[in-house]
Amino acid sequence: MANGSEQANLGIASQDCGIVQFDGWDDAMARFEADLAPRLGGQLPTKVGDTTYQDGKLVIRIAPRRLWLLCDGPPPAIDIDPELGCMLALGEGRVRLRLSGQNIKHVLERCVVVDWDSLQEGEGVQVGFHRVPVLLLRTGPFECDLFAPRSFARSLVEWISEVEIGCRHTGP
Amino acid sequence: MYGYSVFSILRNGLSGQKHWPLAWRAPSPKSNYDVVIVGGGGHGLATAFYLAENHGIRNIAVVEKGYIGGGNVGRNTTIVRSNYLLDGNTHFYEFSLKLWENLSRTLNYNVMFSQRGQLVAAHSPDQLDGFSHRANVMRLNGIDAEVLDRDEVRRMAPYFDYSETARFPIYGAHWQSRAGTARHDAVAWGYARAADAHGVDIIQNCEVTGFIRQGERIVGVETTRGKIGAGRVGLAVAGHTSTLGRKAGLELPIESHILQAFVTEPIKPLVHQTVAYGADHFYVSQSDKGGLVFGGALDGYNSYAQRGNLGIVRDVAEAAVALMPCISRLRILRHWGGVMDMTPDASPIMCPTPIDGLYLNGGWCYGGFKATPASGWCFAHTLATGAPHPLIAAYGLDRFRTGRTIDEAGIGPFAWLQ
Amino acid sequence: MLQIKCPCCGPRDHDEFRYAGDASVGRPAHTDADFERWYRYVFVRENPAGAHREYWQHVMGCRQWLIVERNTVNHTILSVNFSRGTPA
Amino acid sequence: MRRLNKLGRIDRSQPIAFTFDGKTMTGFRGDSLASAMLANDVTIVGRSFKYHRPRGIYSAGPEEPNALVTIGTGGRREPNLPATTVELADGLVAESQNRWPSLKFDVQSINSWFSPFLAAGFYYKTFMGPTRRSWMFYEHFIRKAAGLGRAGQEPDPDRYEVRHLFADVAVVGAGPAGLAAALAAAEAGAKVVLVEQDFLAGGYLLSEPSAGQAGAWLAGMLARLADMPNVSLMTRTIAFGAYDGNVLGLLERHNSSSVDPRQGEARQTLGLLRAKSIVYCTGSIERPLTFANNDRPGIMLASAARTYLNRYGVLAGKRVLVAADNDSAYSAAIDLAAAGAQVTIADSRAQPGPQLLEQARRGGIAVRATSMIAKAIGGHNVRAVVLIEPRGKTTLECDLIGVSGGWSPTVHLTSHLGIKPVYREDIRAFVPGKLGAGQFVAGAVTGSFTTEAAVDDGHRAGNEAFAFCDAARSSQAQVKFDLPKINAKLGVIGDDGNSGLRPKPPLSPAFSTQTNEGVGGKMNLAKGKAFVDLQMDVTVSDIALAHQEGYQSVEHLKRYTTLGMGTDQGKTSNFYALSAMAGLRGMAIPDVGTTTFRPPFTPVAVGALAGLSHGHHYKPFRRTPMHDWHVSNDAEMLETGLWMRPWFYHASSRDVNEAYVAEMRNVREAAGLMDISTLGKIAVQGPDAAEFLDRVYVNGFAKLPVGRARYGVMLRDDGIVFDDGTTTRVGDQHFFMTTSTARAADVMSRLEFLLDTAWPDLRVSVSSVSDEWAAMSVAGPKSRDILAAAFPDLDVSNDALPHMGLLEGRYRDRPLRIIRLSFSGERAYEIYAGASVGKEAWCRLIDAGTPFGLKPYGIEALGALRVEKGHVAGPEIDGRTTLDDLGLRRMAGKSSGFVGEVLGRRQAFSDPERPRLVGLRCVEDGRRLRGGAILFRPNEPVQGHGLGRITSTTYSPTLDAWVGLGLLATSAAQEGAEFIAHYPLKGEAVRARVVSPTFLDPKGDWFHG
Repeated sequence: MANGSEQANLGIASQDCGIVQFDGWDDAMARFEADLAPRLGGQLPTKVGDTTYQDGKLVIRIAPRRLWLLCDGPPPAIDIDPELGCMLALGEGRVRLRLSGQNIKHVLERCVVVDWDSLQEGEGVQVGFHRVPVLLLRTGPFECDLFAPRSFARSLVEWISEVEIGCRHTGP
Repeated sequence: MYGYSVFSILRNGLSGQKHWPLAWRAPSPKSNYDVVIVGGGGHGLATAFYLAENHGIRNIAVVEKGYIGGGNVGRNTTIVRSNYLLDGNTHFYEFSLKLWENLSRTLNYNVMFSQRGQLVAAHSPDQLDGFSHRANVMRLNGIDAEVLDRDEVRRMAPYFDYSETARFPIYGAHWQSRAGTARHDAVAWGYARAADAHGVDIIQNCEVTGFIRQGERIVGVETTRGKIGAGRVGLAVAGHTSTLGRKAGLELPIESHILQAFVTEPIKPLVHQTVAYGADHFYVSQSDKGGLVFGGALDGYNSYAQRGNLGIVRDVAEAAVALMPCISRLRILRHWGGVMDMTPDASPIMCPTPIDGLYLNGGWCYGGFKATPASGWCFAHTLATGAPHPLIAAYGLDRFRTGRTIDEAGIGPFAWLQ
Repeated sequence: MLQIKCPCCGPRDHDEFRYAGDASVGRPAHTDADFERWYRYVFVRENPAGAHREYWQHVMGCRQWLIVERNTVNHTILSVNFSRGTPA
Repeated sequence: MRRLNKLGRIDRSQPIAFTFDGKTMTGFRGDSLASAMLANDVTIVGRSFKYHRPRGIYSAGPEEPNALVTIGTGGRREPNLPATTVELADGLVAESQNRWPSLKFDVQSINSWFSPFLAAGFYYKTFMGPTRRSWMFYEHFIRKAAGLGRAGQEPDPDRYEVRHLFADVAVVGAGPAGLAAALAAAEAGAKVVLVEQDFLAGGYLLSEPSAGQAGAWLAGMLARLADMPNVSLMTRTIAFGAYDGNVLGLLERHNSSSVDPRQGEARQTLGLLRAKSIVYCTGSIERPLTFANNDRPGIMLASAARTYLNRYGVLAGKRVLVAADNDSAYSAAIDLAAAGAQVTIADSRAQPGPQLLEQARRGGIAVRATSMIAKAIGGHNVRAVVLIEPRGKTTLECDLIGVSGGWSPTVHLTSHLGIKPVYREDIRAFVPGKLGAGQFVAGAVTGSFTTEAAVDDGHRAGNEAFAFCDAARSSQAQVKFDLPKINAKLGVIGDDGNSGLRPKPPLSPAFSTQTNEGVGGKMNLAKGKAFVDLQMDVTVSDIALAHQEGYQSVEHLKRYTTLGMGTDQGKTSNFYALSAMAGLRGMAIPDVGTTTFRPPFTPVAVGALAGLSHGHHYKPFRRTPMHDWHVSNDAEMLETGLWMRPWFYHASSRDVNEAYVAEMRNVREAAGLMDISTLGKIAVQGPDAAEFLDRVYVNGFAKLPVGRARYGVMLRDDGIVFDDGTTTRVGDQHFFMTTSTARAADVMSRLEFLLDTAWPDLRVSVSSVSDEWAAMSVAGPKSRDILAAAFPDLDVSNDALPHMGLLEGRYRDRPLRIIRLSFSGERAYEIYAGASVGKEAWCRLIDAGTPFGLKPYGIEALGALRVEKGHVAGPEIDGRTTLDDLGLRRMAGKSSGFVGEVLGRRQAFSDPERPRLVGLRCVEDGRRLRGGAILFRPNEPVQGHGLGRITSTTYSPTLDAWVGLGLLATSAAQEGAEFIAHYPLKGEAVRARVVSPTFLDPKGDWFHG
């Protein structure tokens, strides 16, 4: 039980994040994935929301035929055979909000419809946050990254801060 | 008809209420009527009344599967207005409003039509321009309309959020002073009683299960209480038009959707007009009993369930507090849902159908209550003469083929877009 | 809240989805110039009180268009499939 | 004082001060407001809704119809709270309601004198004349008289939150059944949320003597549950509604220890609990009895009297009459007698069981069989009671009447999803119908009223609920555990050997045994009102009148008499009303039906449902990358959709009308810079991208060369114009589409729809890139110079970057696209820079452009510039206009196959009366055009919808004239024709001439050069 505000704080850091999106064509998925996998470190995540982390490359499956490569630095140059799929750089449109703190569950349950207890570390979930689509990636027992559209990011941070005020009273 | 008046109240008060007769009889269906109206809601009952009153047709049955007034006439937020923009709607709704203004006395039943005015807030200069356009059209068609500035709105509704933190600031409002509210159940009961007095048979717990045909023509209905022959059959079963239409062989451009309504605990007078938010779906008035009655958007998916979901409840509550922060502490007593016929252009369908002997009144979307008197009036005309009343000329079923749709909101097909 | 079990995101509140109505009406081919078929596709609705095939898009999630079979009387969801690969 | 110095679950060491109607009183920690008021001898708590009769405390729970009070002061006032559910807190301020000037003397109690004329539905029968607006006059007074509490107009100062919860098994109600169900499911391994409306768990066990076996069992269960990490017990939490998908709406109350929440603390939190399965253990509610003056203070449910005694140590009366038709009330009588009251039982049954009688005798209680109350006597508190018995009438003095008409299972939540409750003749009560998948019931709600049965039932339901949500684990191990046993000694032993909660079925329907006021028109036995719905002041004779007038369906009855419409939703009145109507109609109760139970179970504050989503948090703001620049450069910001956009800049003028003209003029004379980041942007990629665009746009894109842009129009399937924008081919298989700000999300979703459902064979990927790019437009004769100065590395010459050309580059190591497009008619460029460096790019253009006269402009000027150029936008693309209407038909030159083509040729679309786009020019000096004006021919009668309307206008500094776009009947829209633009709101009628909508530079030399 946290007692008061000093313990019950939540860290929010905001940073840019490179994202490269890969889309495969419906009728060429097997070849597309076989082609792409080695270049993204080996295995590709199979289920939507799953991630792989290999060779410093974090890959998450965003949709059945869509993968995102998340990278802190400049994205690697990867060419896709147009017969198999396409790629698109999405590094500018989203802000990566890193949330951490003992209170994270209590903050999140006031932000998103996500069962934090059953979300594994390294698992991502795309969900509405104040009617804005975000990607929530659990990165630790008390940490997650929220990928939020840049135009909404400030409002969402304000919301998180507002929610966090209340959490100081209830504690985790 | 046993007259209702202050004198009859005094007389009954002194004699243990024993003189009050049945408000309407409970007859068994006859084998044949000149007109059978399917659906004992506001529209069906009003149609029966005006058929008798205006056209002298007395041999009428209204058949209702449950109890009269159990559909949308008894589930709505009771707002009556005539602020329509498009030709085809404007005069129809204004005619309806004029009938409302005399309705209690027409029916000798107090429907409590209260012309407290309707205020629709505008939250941008563009929206205010749109309201001005609408008000201009209304005025040019002889309907009262005004556009208010922010200060005028503030005098009228001091409880709106005029603060710096209001998410959607108030720029002004559309105002129709003759708009108002009515006691919804009383409308159904008043029409029923008045129709009954003209000899109309109101037959409850009588569900139509099919139609009787003679060649191509429909000549009656099959019901859970037996077959009933009819010179003409009028359908007025909004919410379930598709289901009955299908039994008759009609293919219709209608989806059924849920619209929720809410009522708070009764409080002393707070909201003196009917009020609508311009930035989202929220409209409210205060009933004479004191409860705030309000509503919002459709639940958003086809449904016949007569109950709504929590998502819209929250949306409506959010909009309510955003517009009038003092509503926050008031508590919701009940929320419920009605089944709406939604048409591709959100305007009603009222016309003779391609099937001989069958007439359709439906597709009222979420605007049926205010239309009740005019709908009954015009549908009665249509049933009596076989041809649409001029005021409903635009409400034909063929308009989707021809492109003469009446899309006030400009959203296009279908209800889930609205 | 309806709980729609997205085939790739799991059960979610329906307000994460965008609704698009009846999925049983077949869309005419884009080159089809037949008025009647387009009229029926755009306007005519079966609107059943009972099982209803309908389109939902998971806009807050994977953005896939789904075909949901749902009872319109009691809101029970009978099946959820990707629109892609589901026979009409 | 009625407070005893023993008994109860209150902490006598912690006194709590509160006030009622200004009088300071003291209660204890663990009190409800009602128990504390009773302890302080408060008998009258409020005045009734219609007749203003004095009312006291009737129950000890959320079913309370009478004891409604207003809590708090100022913005924190909350009217209509049942004192029985308010937890006592330090400094709590309570006020009685619906009385003036005082509770003891209330002017409107005169209504009682007029009551013969105020029967059900009287208002439908009068107030109709003399004029048609008379109702408005009467209504004024009726409204003032109606309503209970008063609401403030100030904003609610308190905070509410909404949170999302998950459980394997949710259990509603922490009585014996709920506790057992929770433990069973938790022992099996489920994540359990156990919800209890009270501030203590235990349900009816709390009303048992606390020192007894019930207390021990309860303590044991709570200790076990507290040790389990997978169990969350939420007290002070009401499950107010059951919704589809096994979602429960919960309302948590927080302010237990203090009246006002601390800074930042939520007063209430709405919980949305998504459970795999739910066990409803919602218990039952005791039914009242109906007799004359059955509403007098001092009359309460027998179980409530017992609760006040055993839970709160308050003996509510010293001379008590318990009237009942069942066994359960005996336990109340016995406990009250044991606490020192003189108790008489009036049992309507002829032969109460011998064991019951023996128990009563041992408790020193007189039992009168075949005895019913005819009438209560007393005004502000009951003083005596008149009983009718076979021997005749008897009057007994008493100061408390405990009534029990049996028990109604609390079926509300189980009915919320449209599952009709089912009537069981054997217990004369409704029980839940067959529930949907994953929903279970246990305990008294099922109609089995013994504590042991509740525990066993809860255990079973808990296991079943777990099995449902986790079939795999459940089949492996049906966990056995030793549920603490609760034996049959609890409460009073009835003759069947079961514990005391079981009501014996009444001998005949409740209404006929206990109704002395006219059923079927037979009045009399006793004068005085017999209430069915205490809160709404509905009497037995109101029900009879409704029946007499034909309002006989249950719903008609409810609506005509207002029965069950109060804040208690008729929790104590529904059953009686139903059985009364059944009796009047000569029907069985199930044939009469039951009303629909609607959420919420108890009232929920609107603010709690809204949570934090109000004020500026109501909807999130969308901000462009340049937002802060606009704000710090004194832009007047305006909301469009959720976006914040500069409307105009105060540097141009403080007044919008002057500002936009200045900004326009600057664009035409030098150059302007506009933030257009809000445009929708979509990447369309893939081998079939061009084919795809050919289908969605009316015009062709397949032949668009790489590096070129094209304006495109999309239709809806019904042939109405959907949206417009430009699409640029940035690669052979890669297009960059822009949409209008308003339609961005709809267009995106529509494209995905077509690909997923209609044309899955097309190899096309669409992605929203709206947020990827900061977008700005430089427009004006100096725009090229400015661009060259800002990006000296790029060749922006007319040859390298012609109109509709594309130039790609890098800016600050981010992608940069410059597309030469013009909305204003000027030479203009749209610059797309990576959003993360958008503000820098903007500033760079400002810096480079200032020497050339570059100034920012807002959307007011943008709109005006496009009107001058004759470009259609939102006011024209209003969801009702076609290609022809907007003069865009020539774009659809393709052979076939675009969305909306077929229905876009519907018959009415070529009607000669159909309005189409025209330009309009004001021809009166010193006057102006206005959007929303209606167009009539000169000398034509000014009525109706006119021949058209003005959609958009602007003052044109170039032409020094007011110009506008309009939609005007095709047959009338000849260039040169004059019309009068009527604007009745301002009483204006202004002459305007039809001209080409392209007011400036018809050949396009400006933007091509």
